[in-house]
Amino acid sequence: MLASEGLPPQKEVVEEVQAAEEGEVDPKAKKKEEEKPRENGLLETDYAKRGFHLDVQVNPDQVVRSAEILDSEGMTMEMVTGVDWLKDGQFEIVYDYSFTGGELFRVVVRCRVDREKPDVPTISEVFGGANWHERETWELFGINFVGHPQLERFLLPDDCDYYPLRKDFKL
Amino acid sequence: MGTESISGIETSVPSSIVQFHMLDQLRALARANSLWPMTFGLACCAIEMMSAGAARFDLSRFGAEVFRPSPRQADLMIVAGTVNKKMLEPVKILYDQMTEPKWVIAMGNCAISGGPFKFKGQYNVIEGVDSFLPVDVYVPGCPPRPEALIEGILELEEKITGTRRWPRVKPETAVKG
Amino acid sequence: MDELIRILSYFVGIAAFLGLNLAYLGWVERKGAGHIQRRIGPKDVGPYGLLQPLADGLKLMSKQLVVPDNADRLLYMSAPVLAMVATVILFVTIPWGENLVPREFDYGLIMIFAVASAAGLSILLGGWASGNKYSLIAGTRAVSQSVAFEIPMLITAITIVMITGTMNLNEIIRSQSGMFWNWNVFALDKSILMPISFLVFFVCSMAEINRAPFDLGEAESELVAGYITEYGGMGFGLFMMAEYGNMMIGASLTTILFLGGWQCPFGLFPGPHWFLLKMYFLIWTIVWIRWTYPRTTLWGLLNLSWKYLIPFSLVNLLVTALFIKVF
Amino acid sequence: MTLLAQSQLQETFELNIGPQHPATHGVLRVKVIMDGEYIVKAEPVLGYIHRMHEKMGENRTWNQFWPNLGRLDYLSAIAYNHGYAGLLERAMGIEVPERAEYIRVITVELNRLQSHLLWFGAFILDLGGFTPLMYAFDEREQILDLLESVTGSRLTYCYFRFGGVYNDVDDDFITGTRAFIKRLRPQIPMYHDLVTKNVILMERLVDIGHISADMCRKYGATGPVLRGSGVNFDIRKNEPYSVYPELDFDVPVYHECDSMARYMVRMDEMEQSMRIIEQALDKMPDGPVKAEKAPKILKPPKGDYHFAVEAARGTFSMRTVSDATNTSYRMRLRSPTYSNLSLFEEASRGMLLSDALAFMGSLDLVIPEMDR
Repeated sequence: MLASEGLPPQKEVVEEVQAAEEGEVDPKAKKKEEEKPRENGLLETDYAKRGFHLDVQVNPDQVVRSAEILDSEGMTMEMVTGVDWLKDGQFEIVYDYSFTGGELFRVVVRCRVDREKPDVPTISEVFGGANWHERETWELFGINFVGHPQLERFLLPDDCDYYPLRKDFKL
Repeated sequence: MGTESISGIETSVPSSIVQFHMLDQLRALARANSLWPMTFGLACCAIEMMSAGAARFDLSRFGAEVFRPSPRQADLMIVAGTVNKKMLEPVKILYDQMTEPKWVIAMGNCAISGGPFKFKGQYNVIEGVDSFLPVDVYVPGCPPRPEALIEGILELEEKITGTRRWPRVKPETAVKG
Repeated sequence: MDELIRILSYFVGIAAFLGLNLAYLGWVERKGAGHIQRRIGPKDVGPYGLLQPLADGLKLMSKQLVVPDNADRLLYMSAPVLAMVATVILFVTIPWGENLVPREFDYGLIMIFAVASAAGLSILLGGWASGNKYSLIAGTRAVSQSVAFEIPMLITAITIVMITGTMNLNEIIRSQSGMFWNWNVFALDKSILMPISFLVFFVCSMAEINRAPFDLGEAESELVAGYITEYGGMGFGLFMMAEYGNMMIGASLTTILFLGGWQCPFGLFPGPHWFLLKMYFLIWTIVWIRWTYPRTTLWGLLNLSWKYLIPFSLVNLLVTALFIKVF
Repeated sequence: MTLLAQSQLQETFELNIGPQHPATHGVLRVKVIMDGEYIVKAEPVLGYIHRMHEKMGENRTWNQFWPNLGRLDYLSAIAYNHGYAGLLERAMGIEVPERAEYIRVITVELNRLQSHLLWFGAFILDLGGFTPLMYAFDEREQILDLLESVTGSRLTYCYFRFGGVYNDVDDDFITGTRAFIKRLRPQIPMYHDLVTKNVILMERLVDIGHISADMCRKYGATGPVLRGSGVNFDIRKNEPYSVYPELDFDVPVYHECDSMARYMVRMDEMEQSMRIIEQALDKMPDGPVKAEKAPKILKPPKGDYHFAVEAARGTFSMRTVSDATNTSYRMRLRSPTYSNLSLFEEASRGMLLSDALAFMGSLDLVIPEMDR
C-alpha cells in the first residue's frame, strides 16, 4: 500500500536522521522478533496487516529527537503506551503518531528500557498531549519519564503503591 | 423483594406511649410521593437514569423528577454505575451530606456486585456498594432499563409507606392483558 | 378596633392566599415544564398531581435540619427567614382590587423597592453564611445582579410616577382606567417609548427575582445549586417559596404599573379577577421563558444592564419628560 | 498551589468541581484556581471511574472482551465494537461479508446520531436550557428502539462479531429506520430555529473556547473538536474502513475554532449520518451476515496491530500486542476524549467559570471512556 501510494516525504527525513544517528539502518529487516528483541532501526510494515506504515525502534535517548522530527513534519501524537516484556526483562514504550493533515500515514516509534531501571525521557515538551499518556504509563507500569512535569497518581487513588499492568502484578 | 411489606422505620420503633400513627403514615406518604433523587451519575446507568427522567418514561409522574444537584436537598441516592476505590470516599461524603431521611438505590450490576468488572485479581472496583452504604432497593441489569428503575422507585415507595401505589401487575395478567 | 380586625383579616387572607399560591406555583412550574418538554409532568400524586405540592411541603418540613460545620450558624438560619419575611411584607402594599388593599400607602412604590432589596441581601447572606465556595460565588453574583438591575427598574418606575404624578399604587391604577389603550403599556400619547419600557421593566423584574435566564445565583450547571447548595429541608423550602413569592410580586408590580392592575380592558367590571388574570399570565410567561432559554453569563447579564438597559431607561426618562413638558 | 506566588495566593481561591457536579457529566473532577470569576488554572483529575478495561483485555480471551467495548463509551458503543472487530479482522485476515459491513455502517451511524442527540441536549443543559434535552431524548428513544430490535440492548451494545454481526436485520428495522430518518430530518432545522439562533446561545458560544488547529495537533485532539478547528480529518475519509469509501458523504468543517464551530460540526454530522444511513439502506445487498470461515478459536499471529475508527467523539484506536495465544498480551485503548480533554488545562486559562464549563461541554465528554 505504501509503495503504491508513493512514499510520503516524512519517511526519508526520518530515515536520514536515524541513519545519521545510529549508523545502522536495517530497512530489509524481517520479522525476527521470534527469538530475541529486534534491533534498532526502521521497518516498513504492511498497512493492511498491521495498521501502520512505519515501525521505528530507537534508543531511549533518541525518543525526544524522533518526536521533534515528527512534530516538524506536522504529525500528531496519538498515544503513548508501555508493554511489559517480563521474559526479556524489559519494558517497551510505544509511541503512535499519525498524520491529520491529509494523506494517511502512521508511524510507530518504540524503544526498550531495562526493567530494573526504566528511565526514558519525556516528550511532553514536544507534544503537550503526551503529558497525560506518559503519566498514565508511569502509573500503570512504573516507567519513569525523566523530566515529566507532573509524575503523580492519575487514574488510581493517591495512596496506591502498585503498578497494575506489570505482568508480575498480583494483588 | 416485596414479599413482606416493611412500613417505615418510625412505626417499628415505638418512641413514646402516645403513637401518632395517622400522622406518621401521612408523613410517610408525603415522603414516598416526593422522592427527589440526587443528580449523581457514575457510568452507563446514569444515561438510563436520565432516560427514566426524560420524555418517554417521565419519572415526574410520581413526583420524583426533581433531580437536585446538591445532596442536602436530595432524599434518594441512586448509585448508577461502578464505584471504584478512588470514588469510594466521595460517595461516602455525598451520602453523609444528605439530610435524613434518605434512601439508597443500587442501580445496575456494578453497584450491586461489581458486575462485569469483578474478576480475580482486579485492583480498582468496589464489589457492591452495600459494603459501605445501606442499600434499600437493588435494581439489577447492565444497565437496567428505565422501567426497571421506575419499578425500583415504586418498590422503595412501598417500603416507605407499606402499601403499593396501585395493585401490582401480576405477571400472568400482564401476559393475558 | 375596626382597624385591627381589618388588618387581622387581611393577614389571614394573605397568608392563605400566599401559601396556596406559593405551593401551587411550584406545581404549575413542574406541570408546565412537563408539557413544554413533551412529557406529562406530575400526575399520579392526586388528580393531575394536585397533591404533589402538599407531599413536597410535608416532606420538606419533616426533613432533618443540618447546619454545616463551617457555616455561620445564626446567619445561616436567618437567611431563608429573612427572604420569606421580605416577600410577605411586600404583599402588604399590593392593591388587589380598588378597595382590596391591606394597607394603602401614599408611597407604596418606594416601599416595594425598599423592601425588595432585602431579597438580594438574603441571598448574599445565605450564600456567605453557608461557608461553601459555590454559595459564596452565587451570593456575590446575586448582589451585583441586583445592583445592576435595580437602577433601570427604578428609572423606568420613575417615568410612570412622572406620568401619573403619584406613588400610590392604587392611584397609579386608577389613572389607567377606561379601555385598554389607557394602560400605561399602550400609552403612546404619554411617552412614545412606553411599550419598550414595559419590556425593560419586565426583564429587570425577572433579573431581580433571579429567574432564568438570569438565574445566575442558582446556576445549576455551574454552581451546583448556588446560594441554596447547603440548604436542605425547610431552609430550601423557604428560599423556594420566597422565589415564587418574588415572582408574584414582580408580576403584580408589572401589572400595576403597565397593565392597569385591576382595571378591565374594556372598562367593565373592574376587580381583583382582572388583576389575578394579568398577574398569572405574566407568571406563566416567566415560567415559559425559564423552560425555553439558556442561561446568560454574569458578564452578559451586566453588559445587558449597564450598556443597554440603563442608557435606554435614561433616554426613556428624558423622552417622557419631554412629552410631559410639550403636550 | 505551588505554581502560584504567595502574593497571588491572596487574591485567588481554589474551587473543586466534581467528582459529583452537574456540569461534568459524570465523575470528572476539575481542580480550579480562580481569580474572582476568572480561571487561573483548571486541572482535570481523572480516575473516578477507572474500570481496568486494559487489564481485562489481558486476562479475557478475545471473545470474552466483547462486552467491555460496549461499556467503554456507552454512547457510541457500536463504533467501539467496530474498532475491536476491525482490529482482529486485520490481525487474522478475516473477510467480512458485504451485507454485514453495511449493517455495521448503519448501526454505527444510528449510534452516532443518538450520541450527538444526547450531546446536543446535555450541552444546552450545561448552558442552562433544560428543554432541548427532553426533545433530544424523545428522538433518541426512537433510535434506541430500532437498535434494540436488532442488537438486543439499549445502551451497552455487544453486537458485532469477528467476521460479521451477531444478528441479521429484518424488514421492520429497515422500514423503521427509513421512517425514523424521515421523522428526524425536519427536526434538525427546527432545533436550529429554536436553539441555534437564540441570542443568548450565540453570546455564550461564539468566540468562546478558542482552540487552534496547532493546539489540536499537539494534544492529539480528534473528531468534531479537530474539525471545528478547521482541519478536515475524519477517519472515515482519511483512513477508510468498512464500506465508507462506497458511500457519499461530506465531512463538515468549520474554521472558527470556537464552541459554536464544534456545535455546528456535530449538528451537521447528524445530517451526514442520515445521508449515510439512507445510502447504506439502498445499497445493502443480500447475503450472509457472518463470515463462514471465521475461526472459533482466535490466535492472531505475533506482533502489533492497530486499528482506528471514527467514533462519535473522535478517533478511537485500538492497539494490541498479540503473542499468538487466545488472549491479548497488551491491549491499549486510545479514547478520543482523553486527548480532547487534555487541552482543557491550556485552553481554559483566563476564561470565565461559566464559559469554561460551556467549553467543557462542547468537548463532549464521556468519562468512563476517558478513564477506561
